[in-house]
Amino acid sequence: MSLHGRGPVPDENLVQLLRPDGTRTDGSGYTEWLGDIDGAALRGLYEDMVVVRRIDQEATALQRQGELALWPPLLGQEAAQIGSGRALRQDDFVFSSYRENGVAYCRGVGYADLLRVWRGNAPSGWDPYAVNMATPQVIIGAQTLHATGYAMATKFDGADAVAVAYFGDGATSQGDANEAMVFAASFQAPVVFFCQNNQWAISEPVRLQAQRDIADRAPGFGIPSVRVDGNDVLASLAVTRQALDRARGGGGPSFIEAVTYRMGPHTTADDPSRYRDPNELEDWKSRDPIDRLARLLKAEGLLDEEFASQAKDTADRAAAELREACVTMPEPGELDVFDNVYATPHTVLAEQKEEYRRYLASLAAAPGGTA
Amino acid sequence: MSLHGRGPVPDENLVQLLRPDGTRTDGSGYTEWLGDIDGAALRGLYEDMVVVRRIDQEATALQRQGELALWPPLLGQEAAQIGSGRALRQDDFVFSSYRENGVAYCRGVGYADLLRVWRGNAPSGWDPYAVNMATPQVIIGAQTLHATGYAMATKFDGADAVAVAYFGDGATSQGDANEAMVFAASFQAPVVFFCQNNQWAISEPVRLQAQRDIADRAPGFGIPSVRVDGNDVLASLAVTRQALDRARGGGGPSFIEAVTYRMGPHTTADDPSRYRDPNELEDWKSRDPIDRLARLLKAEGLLDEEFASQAKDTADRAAAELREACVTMPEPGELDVFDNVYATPHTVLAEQKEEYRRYLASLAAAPGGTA
Amino acid sequence: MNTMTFGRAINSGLRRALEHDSRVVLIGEDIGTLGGVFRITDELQKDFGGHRVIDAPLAESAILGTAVGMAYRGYRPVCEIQFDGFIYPAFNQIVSQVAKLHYRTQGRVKMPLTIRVPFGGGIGAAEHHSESPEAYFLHTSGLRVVSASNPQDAFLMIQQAIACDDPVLFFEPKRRYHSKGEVDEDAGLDSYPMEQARVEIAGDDATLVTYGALVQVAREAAMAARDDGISLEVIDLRSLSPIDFATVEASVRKTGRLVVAHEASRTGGLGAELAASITQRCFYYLEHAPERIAGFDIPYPPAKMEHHHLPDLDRILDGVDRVMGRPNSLSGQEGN
Amino acid sequence: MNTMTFGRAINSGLRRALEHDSRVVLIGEDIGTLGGVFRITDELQKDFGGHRVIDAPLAESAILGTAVGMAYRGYRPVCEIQFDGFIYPAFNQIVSQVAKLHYRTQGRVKMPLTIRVPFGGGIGAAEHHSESPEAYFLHTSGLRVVSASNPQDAFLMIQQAIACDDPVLFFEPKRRYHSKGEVDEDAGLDSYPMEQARVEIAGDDATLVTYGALVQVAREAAMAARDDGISLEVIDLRSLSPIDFATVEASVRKTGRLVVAHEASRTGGLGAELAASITQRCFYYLEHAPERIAGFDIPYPPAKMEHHHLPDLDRILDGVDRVMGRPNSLSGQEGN
Ligand SMILES: Cc1ncc(C[n+]2csc(CCOP(=O)(O)OP(=O)(O)O)c2C)c(N)n1
Ligand SMILES: Cc1ncc(C[n+]2csc(CCOP(=O)(O)OP(=O)(O)O)c2C)c(N)n1
Ligand SMILES: [Mg+2]
Ligand SMILES: [Mg+2]
Repeated sequence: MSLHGRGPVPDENLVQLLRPDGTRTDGSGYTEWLGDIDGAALRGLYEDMVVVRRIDQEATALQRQGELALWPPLLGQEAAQIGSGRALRQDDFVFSSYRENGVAYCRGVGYADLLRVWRGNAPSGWDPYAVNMATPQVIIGAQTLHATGYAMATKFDGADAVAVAYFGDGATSQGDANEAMVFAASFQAPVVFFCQNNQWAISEPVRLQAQRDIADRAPGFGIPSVRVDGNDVLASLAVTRQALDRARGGGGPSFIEAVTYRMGPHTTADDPSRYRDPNELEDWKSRDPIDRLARLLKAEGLLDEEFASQAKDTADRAAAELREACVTMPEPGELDVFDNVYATPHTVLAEQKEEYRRYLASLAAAPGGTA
Repeated sequence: MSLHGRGPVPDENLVQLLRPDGTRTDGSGYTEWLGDIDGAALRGLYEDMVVVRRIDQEATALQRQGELALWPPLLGQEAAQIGSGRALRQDDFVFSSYRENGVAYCRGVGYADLLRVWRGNAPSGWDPYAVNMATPQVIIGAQTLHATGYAMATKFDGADAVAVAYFGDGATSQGDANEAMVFAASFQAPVVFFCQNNQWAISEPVRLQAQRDIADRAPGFGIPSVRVDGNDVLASLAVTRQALDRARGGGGPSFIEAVTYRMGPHTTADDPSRYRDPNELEDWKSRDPIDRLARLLKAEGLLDEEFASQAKDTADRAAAELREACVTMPEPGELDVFDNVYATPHTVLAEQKEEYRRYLASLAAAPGGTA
Repeated sequence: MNTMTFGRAINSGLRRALEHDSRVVLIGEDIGTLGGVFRITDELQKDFGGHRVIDAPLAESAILGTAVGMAYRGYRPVCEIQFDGFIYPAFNQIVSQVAKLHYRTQGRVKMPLTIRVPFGGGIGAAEHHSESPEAYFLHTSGLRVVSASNPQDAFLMIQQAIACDDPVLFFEPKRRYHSKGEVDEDAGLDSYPMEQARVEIAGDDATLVTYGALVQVAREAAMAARDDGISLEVIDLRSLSPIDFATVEASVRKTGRLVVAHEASRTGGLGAELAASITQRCFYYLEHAPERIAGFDIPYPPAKMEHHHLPDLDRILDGVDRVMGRPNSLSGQEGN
Repeated sequence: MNTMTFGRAINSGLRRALEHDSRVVLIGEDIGTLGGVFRITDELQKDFGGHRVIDAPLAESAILGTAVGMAYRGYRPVCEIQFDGFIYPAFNQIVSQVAKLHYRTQGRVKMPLTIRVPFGGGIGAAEHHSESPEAYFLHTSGLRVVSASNPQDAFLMIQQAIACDDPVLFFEPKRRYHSKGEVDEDAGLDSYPMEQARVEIAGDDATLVTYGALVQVAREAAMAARDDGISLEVIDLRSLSPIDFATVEASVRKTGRLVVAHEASRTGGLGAELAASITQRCFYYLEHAPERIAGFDIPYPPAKMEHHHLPDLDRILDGVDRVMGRPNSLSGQEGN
């Protein structure tokens, strides 16, 4: 018995500005959003992608070496993340899942901050208000509502900042992601739903979650949507800019499905060979987001050896800094677990902390004590 | 500041077979589903509607008289419920909310069983397997998943029965209702989602829940949908038959939005004058589902005095039986609260029951004891 | 001093909070035009506008989840859950987000949410309309849980909950909404801390602890016991998380006996925590094991049967008899 | 007898259940081709087909809600929740539907669901992957809650849970998935009832009760205590709802002292219920107040800090010292 339908088809109805071979398309109306993207900007996007891929690889290596407990690689999703991430204004606010380290990089998150949580040293990495990005959300779909609420509040304030929710194809099955669309539409909230359809939710192919293009879901809620080639950094940038602009202008929410591919495992704890045809990965390699932009840059004479090695150096330096930040990260203190549970004093917890302090002290005092 | 959008428009894109003035439309392809609906069948539908309205009024009266704790009137929704309810086959299975007493009537639920829960005598009214209808669901949206799961199981069994989920416009905002569509589509489950858009969720107008027609939501999930005039019993019957047929034939789930109107309060505890323009009710009175069919019957010479008074008598008899069933309903026993919490013996609860039995006995034994 | 109902006192407290801080927003189902199914938010939308008092689409997870997003932006959302039994769709957002965000962000993001929940039974309601889910939340670290038992407390505590930088579950004993009492609307927010229990009636023989709707029953029990020669100390717990152990401890050290009463099912309810903690804290003072008078371990029963589930005066007095070692339902001969 | 891991024993028990009853279906995220993130359902989809072992879309409420629908049609669904922290989206369906449907329908509709939940910490995992949510469910009437601590129990208890006509929360101590033990695969389902606790180690001086992953730690504690001249009776609770009070009572009447340990936060945890109930049942036998050694009232902390939250050998022994009245962390002089 076949339990499931055929599912959506990756290649159809995509906004694409750059073909896999690096040539430009006519842009079907979206090029107007890229008027300022000159050679330097193209090089910038290229360098960004090279750097985040390098960071990602280094983090994966750090995990393999036991320096990180876990890492969720973004390999293959650089264009979706850099394209959208670079479209944001400083005062926009991002609510993401765990995989948006490329977006975090665009927001200016520091290397130690990026790793803190994956090393297990802290419950999260950075100050959300310093970079206007919430720390990673692990509960699938939950952050879509946070973004919507933030956007509602932005509208109450009369501000023109936009909230952006990042989530995966799997997340579209969660009630929360759908309720977020209901609320966003009802309150015409300035929020952009950015779904990276990387074809997989751990071992589950997207056809389990969706019988039609994911982008087709939003219009039924009254939210305009677009399906973009998520391996095309220019198209990702353009559609995000359009959606942000709509939101800023009072046009309400938008939904973007960025069609891309998770080239690595779900996390370093996952083994995709158990469930995934290796040919699929090979197929998608030909659509690699970095190679694609490299081809364009080459064709336009922008990828000379000097720039190529400069980009590589920048990436290597970033990787080195990342590693350094990781291995030198200070260990948490032994009573830190009690901090920040509450913002205001809490009698019962204070008592527990004091008891534990005395307990640790008694251990240390005991013959052979170590604490 | 206007917080919300305009919302959907009740009158657009409706499948309608019977106009408010009682004349037939060309049926836009749906009349094929009504080949067997001859004069006798039309009279049957009419009588059904008259009876359920009468039952509904009697139950409302019983509540006003203190015989019921609460009652959720269906006034105005008779066509949607009788039309869809009469489309069902005996082995189809219904999962409804609290307002589908017209559907329950079609399923053959007895009068005492209909009232039991609203009188507060029992946690629910009837044996779901005796009538193939679950007892009312109060948690908004929850039953949409039950219907979907039941339909999945039906498919596992290779049976051609269909599960039908009834719910309101408000329920479409709940995560559960959306997840139900995801699962139904993914498993191509033989389930029909029947949404009675009665324009209100307690005091909230449908435009708070939906920015487009509710029927527009389902296609994005890969589920075909139709918007039907829910005050037109023939159209409601036809579209439901079509959806059931599709499900039986392996065509998977369908979604029906029946556009109707809650002419009464949300429940007997509600006072709609606090939030609803009385003119709206007047408007909808002109679209009354029973009057409409009466006009057709009259035009076709089927509503003579004899039949009219026969229908009225049947309804009055039903009301009398309902009242009798209500006021003679046996009171629950004093230890009944402990029954059926578990299907198998439970030591702790058995102990509590025994303690409470002793407690009641001690009360009765005490000077002035009453238990 | 004004005499007003419990419901009106909350309304008045909410109004104060809305006036006092423009970052306070109310969100919930039917709270706007209708003023809530219990009219607790009556007139507030009219007076403060639709973006301060927000009618939300019918989805509790989204009500809480969007409130979290608003809190991220500095707002102080007050979410109304229409009835106790409808809080569960929001459980995920409450437990994994609301309760944890301050910890997760190492104190950078505050979650000054208030979650108003009409709770408890005794009103002859339909299924899911009479539950007492407080134990789920007092077991959830990162949340505070309170419950007022009288109009004055309701008026102040709702404002304190909203002013608190931590998330607060505010349980409103719905069967007391129409009870009247004196309310000093000039009382300052610091006049009695939200976290402090209150000795309602002083006594020497046994300590009776409860909260919410049962406080009134406990007062009646104290009267009845007095006629029987027993001096009960009645404590209104007010804060269920954290529990004000100091106040209960002081009482039990004096009386040596503890009865705790609540409507929620007995197993794993607040009474278990209180009994266990007080036993641990006052073991050598206890003359008798603490007794719990609670709802049974059953789903909340239908209206006509709820009096067989809810602790009432007689059941509480039976518990008092037990800790006093007097004849009671479990001792000796049965009635018939 | 075969030696196998805990995880393998569950797999084997699931296989038995699938073979034995065609109405048993497994549903969850990634349980099919992948065999689950912990490989507990390894090979089962291959052997029983995609409609017996169902990869569900990513939505826990729907997994439970559709399972309810399947149960309506006579199926016995076994739902896998991928990690403890992901059960909350399904809370509404579990508490308001799964737990209540048998009661609501006056026994006409059975809910023989099993909800498998890998739970607990100690594996250095990310947020939401180490929680111990059992107290929420043992406070929920209508549910049964069990937890196995060794491969033999895991093998039998998963089958007993599936065979039970009531809904059962089956908590799997994930940090024991790789522990090995002897499993008699010929043991009958009635060889040891699911609801019965087990005295793991007999002793006279104090009773140490726990469940799940901590049973092993408790055994180690008993060894260590023995070296110290203390004879601990160790009880593996196995069933958390209902609790087998008879077994614990018998032990405490003998020892006069109770220590209960669990990973879940202390306030409102199972320890509170056990301490309160045992105090009530054995008050005159108790030499000391029951002690609870539990996780603190904090969100589950990050990997590098979890050893400051999880009860371990030393903390349990400190609790034993407390009930024994021996020098302990809270008595007398501090270390430094
Ligand atoms: C509520 C919840 N259920 C299950 C999980 C376990 N889980 C973590 S990631 C994941 C798959 C997510 O897939 P998708 O949304 O496509 O994002 P991707 O990982 O592909 O970026 C699952 C099931 C979770 N984190 N939260
Ligand atoms: C989860 C949940 N939240 C809130 C409620 C309270 N409530 C009962 S009916 C209702 C409105 C339902 O509206 P709709 O779905 O349109 O159905 P209708 O009553 O119009 O038939 C609400 C909010 C509930 N029963 N369940
Ligand atoms: Mg994905
Ligand atoms: Mg409605």
